Amino acid sequence: MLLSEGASAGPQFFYLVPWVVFLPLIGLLINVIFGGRLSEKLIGTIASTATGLAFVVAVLLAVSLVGHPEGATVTLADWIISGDLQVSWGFQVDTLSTTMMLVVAGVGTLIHIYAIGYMHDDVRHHGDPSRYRRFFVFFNLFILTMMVLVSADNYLMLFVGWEGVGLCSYLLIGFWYDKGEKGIGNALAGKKAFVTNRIGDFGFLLAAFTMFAMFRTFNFEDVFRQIPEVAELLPVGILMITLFMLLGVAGKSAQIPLYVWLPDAMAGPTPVSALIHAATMVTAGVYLVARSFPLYAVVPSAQNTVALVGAATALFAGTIAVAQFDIKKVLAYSTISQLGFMVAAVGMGAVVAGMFHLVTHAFFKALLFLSAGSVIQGIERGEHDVEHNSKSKKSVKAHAGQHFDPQDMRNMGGLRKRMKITFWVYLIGAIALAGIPPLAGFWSKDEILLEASHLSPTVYYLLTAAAFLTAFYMGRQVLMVFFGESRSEAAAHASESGPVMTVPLMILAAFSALGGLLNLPWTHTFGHWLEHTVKIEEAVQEIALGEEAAVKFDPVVAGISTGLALIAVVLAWYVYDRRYKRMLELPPAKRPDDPLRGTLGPVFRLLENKYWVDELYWMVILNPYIALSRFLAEQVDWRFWHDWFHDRVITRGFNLLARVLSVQIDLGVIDAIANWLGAATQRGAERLRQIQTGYVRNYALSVFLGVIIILGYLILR
Amino acid sequence: MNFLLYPLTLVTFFPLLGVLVLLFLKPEQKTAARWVALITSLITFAISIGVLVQFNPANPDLQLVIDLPWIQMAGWDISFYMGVDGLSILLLLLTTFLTPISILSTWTAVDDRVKEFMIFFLLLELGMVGVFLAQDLFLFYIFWEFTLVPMYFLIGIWGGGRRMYAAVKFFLYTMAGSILMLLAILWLGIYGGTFSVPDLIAKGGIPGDIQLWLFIAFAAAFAIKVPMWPLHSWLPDAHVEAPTAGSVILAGVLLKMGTYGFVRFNIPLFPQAALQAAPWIAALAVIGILYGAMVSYPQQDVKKLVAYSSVSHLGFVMLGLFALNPQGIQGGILQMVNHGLSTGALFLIVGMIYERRHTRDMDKFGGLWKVMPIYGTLTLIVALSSMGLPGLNGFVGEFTILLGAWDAGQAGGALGSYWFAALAALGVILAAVYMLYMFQKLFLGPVDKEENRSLKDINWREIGTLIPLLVLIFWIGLYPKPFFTLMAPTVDKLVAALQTAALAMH
Amino acid sequence: MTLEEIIQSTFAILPLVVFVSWTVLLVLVDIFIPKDRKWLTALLAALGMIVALGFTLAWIEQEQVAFNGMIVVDGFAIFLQVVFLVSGLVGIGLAYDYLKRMEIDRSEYYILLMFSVSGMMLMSMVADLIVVFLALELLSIPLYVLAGFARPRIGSEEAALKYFLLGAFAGGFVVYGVALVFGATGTTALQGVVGAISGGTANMTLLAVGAALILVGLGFKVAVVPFHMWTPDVYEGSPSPVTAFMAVGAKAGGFAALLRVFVTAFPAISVDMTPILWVLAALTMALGNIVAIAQRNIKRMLAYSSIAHAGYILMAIVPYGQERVSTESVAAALFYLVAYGLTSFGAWAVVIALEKAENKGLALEDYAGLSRKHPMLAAAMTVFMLSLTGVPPTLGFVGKFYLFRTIIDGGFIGLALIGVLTSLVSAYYYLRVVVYMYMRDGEPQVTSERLVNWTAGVAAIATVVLSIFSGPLFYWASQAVLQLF
Amino acid sequence: MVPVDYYIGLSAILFTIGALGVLIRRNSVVIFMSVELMLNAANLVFVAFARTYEAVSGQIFVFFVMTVAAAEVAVGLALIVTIFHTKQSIDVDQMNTMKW
Amino acid sequence: MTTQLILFFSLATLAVGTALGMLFSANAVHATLFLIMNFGIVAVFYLLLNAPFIALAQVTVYAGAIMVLFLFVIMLLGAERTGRTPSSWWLQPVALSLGVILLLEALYLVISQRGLLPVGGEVASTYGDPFSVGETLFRQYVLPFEVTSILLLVAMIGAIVLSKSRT
Repeated sequence: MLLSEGASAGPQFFYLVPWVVFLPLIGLLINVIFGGRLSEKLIGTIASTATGLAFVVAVLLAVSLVGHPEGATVTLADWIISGDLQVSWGFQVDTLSTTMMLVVAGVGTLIHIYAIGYMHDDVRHHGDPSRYRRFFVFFNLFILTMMVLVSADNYLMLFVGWEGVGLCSYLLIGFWYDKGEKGIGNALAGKKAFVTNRIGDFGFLLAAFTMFAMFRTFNFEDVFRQIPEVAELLPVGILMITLFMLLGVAGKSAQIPLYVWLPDAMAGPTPVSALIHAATMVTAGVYLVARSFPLYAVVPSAQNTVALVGAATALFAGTIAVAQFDIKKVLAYSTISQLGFMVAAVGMGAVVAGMFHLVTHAFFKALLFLSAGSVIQGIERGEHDVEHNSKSKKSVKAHAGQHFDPQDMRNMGGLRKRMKITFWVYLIGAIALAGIPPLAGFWSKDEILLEASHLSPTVYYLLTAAAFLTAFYMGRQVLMVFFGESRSEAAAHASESGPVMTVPLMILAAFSALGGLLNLPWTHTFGHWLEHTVKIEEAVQEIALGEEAAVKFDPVVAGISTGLALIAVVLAWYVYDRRYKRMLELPPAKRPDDPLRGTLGPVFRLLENKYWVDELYWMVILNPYIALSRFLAEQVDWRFWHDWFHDRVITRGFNLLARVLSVQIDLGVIDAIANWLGAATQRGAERLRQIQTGYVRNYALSVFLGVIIILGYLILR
Repeated sequence: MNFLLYPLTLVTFFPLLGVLVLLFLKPEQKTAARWVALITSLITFAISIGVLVQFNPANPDLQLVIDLPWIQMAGWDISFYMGVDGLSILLLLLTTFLTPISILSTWTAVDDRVKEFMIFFLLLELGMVGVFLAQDLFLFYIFWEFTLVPMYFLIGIWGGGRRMYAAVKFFLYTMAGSILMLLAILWLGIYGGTFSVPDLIAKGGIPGDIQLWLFIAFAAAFAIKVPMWPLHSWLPDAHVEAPTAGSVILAGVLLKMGTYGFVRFNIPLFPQAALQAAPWIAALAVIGILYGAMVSYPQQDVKKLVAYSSVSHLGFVMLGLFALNPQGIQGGILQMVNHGLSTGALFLIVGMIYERRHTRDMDKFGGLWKVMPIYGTLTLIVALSSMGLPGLNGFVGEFTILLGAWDAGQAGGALGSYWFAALAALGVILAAVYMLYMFQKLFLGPVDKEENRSLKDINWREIGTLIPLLVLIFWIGLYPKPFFTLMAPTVDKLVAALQTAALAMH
Repeated sequence: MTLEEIIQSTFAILPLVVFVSWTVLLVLVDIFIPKDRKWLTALLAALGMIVALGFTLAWIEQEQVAFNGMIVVDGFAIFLQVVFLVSGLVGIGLAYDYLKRMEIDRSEYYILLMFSVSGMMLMSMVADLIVVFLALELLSIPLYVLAGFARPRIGSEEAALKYFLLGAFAGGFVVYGVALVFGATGTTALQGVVGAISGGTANMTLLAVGAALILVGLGFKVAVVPFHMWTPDVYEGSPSPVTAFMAVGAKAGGFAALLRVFVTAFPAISVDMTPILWVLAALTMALGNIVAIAQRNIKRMLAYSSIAHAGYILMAIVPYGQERVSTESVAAALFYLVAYGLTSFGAWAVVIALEKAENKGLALEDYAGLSRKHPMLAAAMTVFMLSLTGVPPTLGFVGKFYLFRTIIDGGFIGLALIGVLTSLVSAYYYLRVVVYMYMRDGEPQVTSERLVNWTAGVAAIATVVLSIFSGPLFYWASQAVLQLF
Repeated sequence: MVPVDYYIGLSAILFTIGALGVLIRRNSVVIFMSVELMLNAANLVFVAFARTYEAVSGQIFVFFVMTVAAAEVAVGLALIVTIFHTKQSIDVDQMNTMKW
Repeated sequence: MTTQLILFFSLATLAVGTALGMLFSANAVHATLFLIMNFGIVAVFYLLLNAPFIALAQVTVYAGAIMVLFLFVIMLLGAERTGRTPSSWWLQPVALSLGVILLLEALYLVISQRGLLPVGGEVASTYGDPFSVGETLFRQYVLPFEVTSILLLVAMIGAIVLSKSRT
């Protein structure tokens, strides 16, 4: 095994760590500058190579860590130096960060390669050649920022990556920025993701401020070193930090209440969903909590909160996933749910379990998304075939008339035969996700459940329920997509994707199947690997590393979870195979699109509409905000402040004053008033016509008045 | 004249040379006028680089000082006193840097009365540089008011539909503030027998209540210029109506004169008043941040959106300055530069599209990224910089400011409450809302307006105006250390003086 | 007074004597100058001014009392005489072509102008209230005639009559005031008044009333609210060069008397006078500036502007009772007079350049588009408008700076505040002129006349340059007033 | 010997009447005459105080005032005549060509 | 004493009466005649105040020459009366009431200063005679005297300018 304990000394490549950032940068720059003249394949190759090389660097770092598990920090340059705020561009090489690098670069490379094929097809279908370059530039940018995130040796640099990946997410969700609902839907989804993430970042920022106020540094090591003193002095401060940070985690890792962006993020191309919104970026929150474990370790209430948030999210998202029809949406909610598992794990302190699940999840969820992408393109190809090869023009028109959604599972079915490789890899991924032994998901999920069963019953129950749902909706999905009869023309004409896509799928399938080997309960390789980094007081460390009281494997826990998963699969088979077939006998008009719709009734609608959380947010937050800002802008600032106050009160007031005063010089006003009075009291109607002023005498009168007043002053003084 | 050979006088008055040359050009020689102005401003920039080279960052005091007696009377003296220190060096460079860029941006946009335009522009540069270098209150006031005149013309002659209204409003608003400052300056001159700022600071000892009054009088001038909420009503008008280059300079430099005034005069001259006023100013700043961001969002006119965003951004600057600690002040100064770069660039960008389509209504656009990919990408970077994305300049400034403000929120800090920083940090979210909204309205979505289909992407000249800004945007974002180094000693000295004042108060 | 004394005294006021003699001779010579060569008269008049200017400058070191204490020659007087003579020169320069253009070309213009200048010069040297009255009349009577010089244009005649009647009316107050001062102290000599006060023989109430009445009369001449109402009408109706001369020369003459009389003779009653002056100055600044906003005719606008500026200068007299400040405040007033005069002349030159017969070309609209057709003229006008507003770098700003400084030094922060606020208001209407010139399109008709252009150009350059190198002027003004005390 | 304040009182009355004449009469000649009355009132004060102080200078002042009045009359009446030629009226109330 | 006072009061009454007559007579000629009478009465006061020279000048120059000039102009222009149309009908009452206020102020001042003003005693017999006046005028007041000469010259030129017909 690669990560064997044996070697105590070995080659040291720590100095290479900046290259995990620079390599994607180079790839990106090449494509930006010369990309216009390069061919599609070359662009993709450059980008993939850059990522692949970054992976090589990560491997070298891992190799070095075998011999020098204490790791190293490589400081590249100073960044912000202001007063006692000293932040540098520093890279941390330790087992935790290297794990992340490996996952990011490894999965990333595979997805890059896959994307060469996928995006080629995309280009064919959407017809904009420059997109290809843009896609890979953004993809490399993502790897770059993600690497910054995971390799930072301080919170601020981590934040750079943190927001950077958010940016890439924004860009890639809105990649087809002129598509989506009303042509703007995708762009809106991107904006939603960014802004929601910003809310999380707001929490992160506050955490950073508090941290600086208490520790005067952002450096991981320096912060952790001071924890004991600070915890004694001001535990509330650390609680504030951790809770603020939780807000950031909720944003990035799509936890309640900020998870809403992730399902919409599926608007991006599928490789994006796989890489960013499943495997890597969304796990940044998990990484952050794992990284900040020493902080969380001293405030148990924060830990509880995190764990509960994670567990609740896991169950909540799981329920929604049951009632979705979009193939990617199901996976998206599944991702949210699985992220809940991880967050709950690291929240409880089970860092290894959480990280372990992070890694395996990266494998199988990436696999699932990519396969889904393959399915979608298969369907699209099928649709394309139907459109172009159909002899009857009429049918094409009829077909084009209604919107065809290649991602809707209700349009699929029976693909098992038409897309064999995709089917098999998908199946592996699904089993892994469902947590059925001996695939990777089982081991990692089981470890989390095991820890939960010891540490927090509530979390355990929630997660178990979520695990059950996981198996169920995955079963549902596989059955709806691959089994049964084709439910649309396109599905019937779907075809398998090319090797550039299927080969990465197969590799990922292998990892998904075997990933469990990383941290079998009996060897705990991964745990030992991480223990060099997660260094804290003994008692806590045991929990973190999953070594508590020799609990290595609990057959009861494993049995329950496996059993539930199997039941769920069977249930899914019953509902979506048996009952579905019976349903088909109904006339099409009365036929429900989902067998469960009838059974669950309003509950299904509730789930299908995601508990109307989006609508709730619109009602409670967004619409009031928009209304308020409109009110401020149009009424307060413009009408009142600008037009009324400035233009009317000040400007017009002055003009009026000027006019009144100059009229009074004429004394015409007094004249008019006097005449008016005269007219009112006497028969002065004629007099009104005779308004005429004797200027000279009025002027003299003014002088006279002045004299009288001055004399009066002198007398009365 | 030896007088003109001092580096600081040279950099201040060099544009006059260009003005002289321009005066001899015929109105028809438009291209020549453009070149003369561009070259003059470039040389001025080069001179300011020379100033930077001679500047010793480790020295907290005024450097390259020139102090010549000017008007000497019994009981008061006015001197031609210029100097540069950590507070002003960056702003000096920003000014000389943005001027050639602005001039370049007018190459095709301004075709009417080019000669006059360039004359006013160079005069404006003279005034702005003078403001940042003057160390004598009289001299400062002259430059301060002088900048009004060319800007007034730039808006009024080359502006948009309601340009006259906007120009007069700009003039009157700014003047309204500065006349109060004039009184305060006169009072100080009588009190100290001199108008030299360092001498007045050294003399100190202004009684507390009077300090507060003087502080308010100075603050009135600067707050209008900044503009701080609720004195910002002139800004949208001025920005919307001003020609592109005018907006760039207005946002990039003129507004900074206000914030600079605070840090150069209000804080060191009236430290006790500054300490007392800090929470109030910070409260206004925070309101400005949130208000500006919220009001930006529903705007239809891109320029107005950017204008209101300035209110928000300068709120950050003010918050930082009145955190009265090193991070806050340094962040504030850096953010002045950042705002100059980002908002300047945004105005350039708006100008480019306006030149093509003659509208700034966001509803008239959509999907431009497809038509103008380079333009779209550059806009995106600038927008991100403006909303404070880490790795770009805006973040460095905003983060240090907020950090400073949070620090000042601790017991014993200048602000005394964490709420300032916390609420201000909300502005970071709101910035994303309006900036992304703008980007979406302009660039994303389908190209559904026929007029937009045939738009040409930006040309090399236009790229050339943006590239220097982008370089700095990245530079400050990734390696701001040199910028902090330039100002750190001066700021530290200022903070130390404040601490002394705070001790004296208790 | 012996012959010797008379000769000595005459020598002391030689500049004035030379000037008056020149003028009287010119009256004779003019008769023999043929009609078509009246330019000679103008030239001779200008020459007379220049000669007198030369004498005046040569007399700059003089300091003596002459004619039994009727006259005092000092720096203050010399300073003002220079101002008067220069404004006289400008009055000739501006009028020369204008008179021809308006077909009112008569050589008496120059002679009357010279008499008026001599009245002003006398005014600057007064040391006796009798002479104040006489100088005032010598200054005014030619102006009455000059105001009506454009007859039979009805506006001009009306202006003359209004000016005359009201001037005589105000003159009545001056005389009565002088009479009361005489009654209170038994003398009309300024030093005698001071002596009577310090000797304790003076009746202070009567003195205060007398001083107040003198203030009214002189306030009328310099157009202080509420004695200002004639100004817009007269300024509008009179031929523009006369207006320009009135706006600067007559105003300076009135202030010369005010400053001299109050600072020399009445410091003892400053307790009574300062509040009155305070209120008058405030009212004048406020009303002048605010009402000017409503004006669409440039001559009326400038008339109100001149009222407002009278308020600013009057402000300098407010602290005249404080020994510490008054020196400087009088110097500030002198400085401000120069600043105002220079700027004002320039502005009037531009007005003259645009004026057409029959009172055309005086509306603000007639200035639209000036910057395109005559950029230099527009630029000059801009400088003047900025200077009148008090925006640096113009002399108007430096003047205000100096002025406000002394006011604040005197402790009148409220008054200074009113001063700056009203100058903000003034920006509004001054800028409107600039708006028209630069930002609106139009076809302005300009008569290009060399003397007028030169006046505008020189004034513009001087307004800017002197503001930057204002040290010597500062110095001169502050030295000039030293002997006043 | 009549006390000087009697004279002052009388002169004040005359002065006021003169000033009122300026205010309420419309005939410019009469207005002008009212001004003369004001001057006369002032002269009375001069002479009275001259008597009190036994200073001839007060009388001299009266002399000057008279001369000035004569000069003013010359100019003023010429003006009135001129304007009468133009307007066929000497009513000051009709002189309002110029207003704000 | 009493004789003088009686004389003073009767003359004063006459003076005020003639002044009021001038003020209120609608005919300008009447007004002029009233004013001439008034000037004559004032000349008597001058005599009472030991100012014979001034009194004489008052009668000859002022009442005689100047007022005749007025009369002459009025007759010449035929402008005895101005139109009857009342203008600004409020002006008269306002002006009159202001006049009353001024009068009250003045009288208050005079009364408040009673006894504070210097009391003149007997004067030298030469006081106010033409010789002493001339002596003072040409010695002490030589400059003002010269100024008046110029003033008259100016007035003359002015009058010519104003009345000379345009050529």
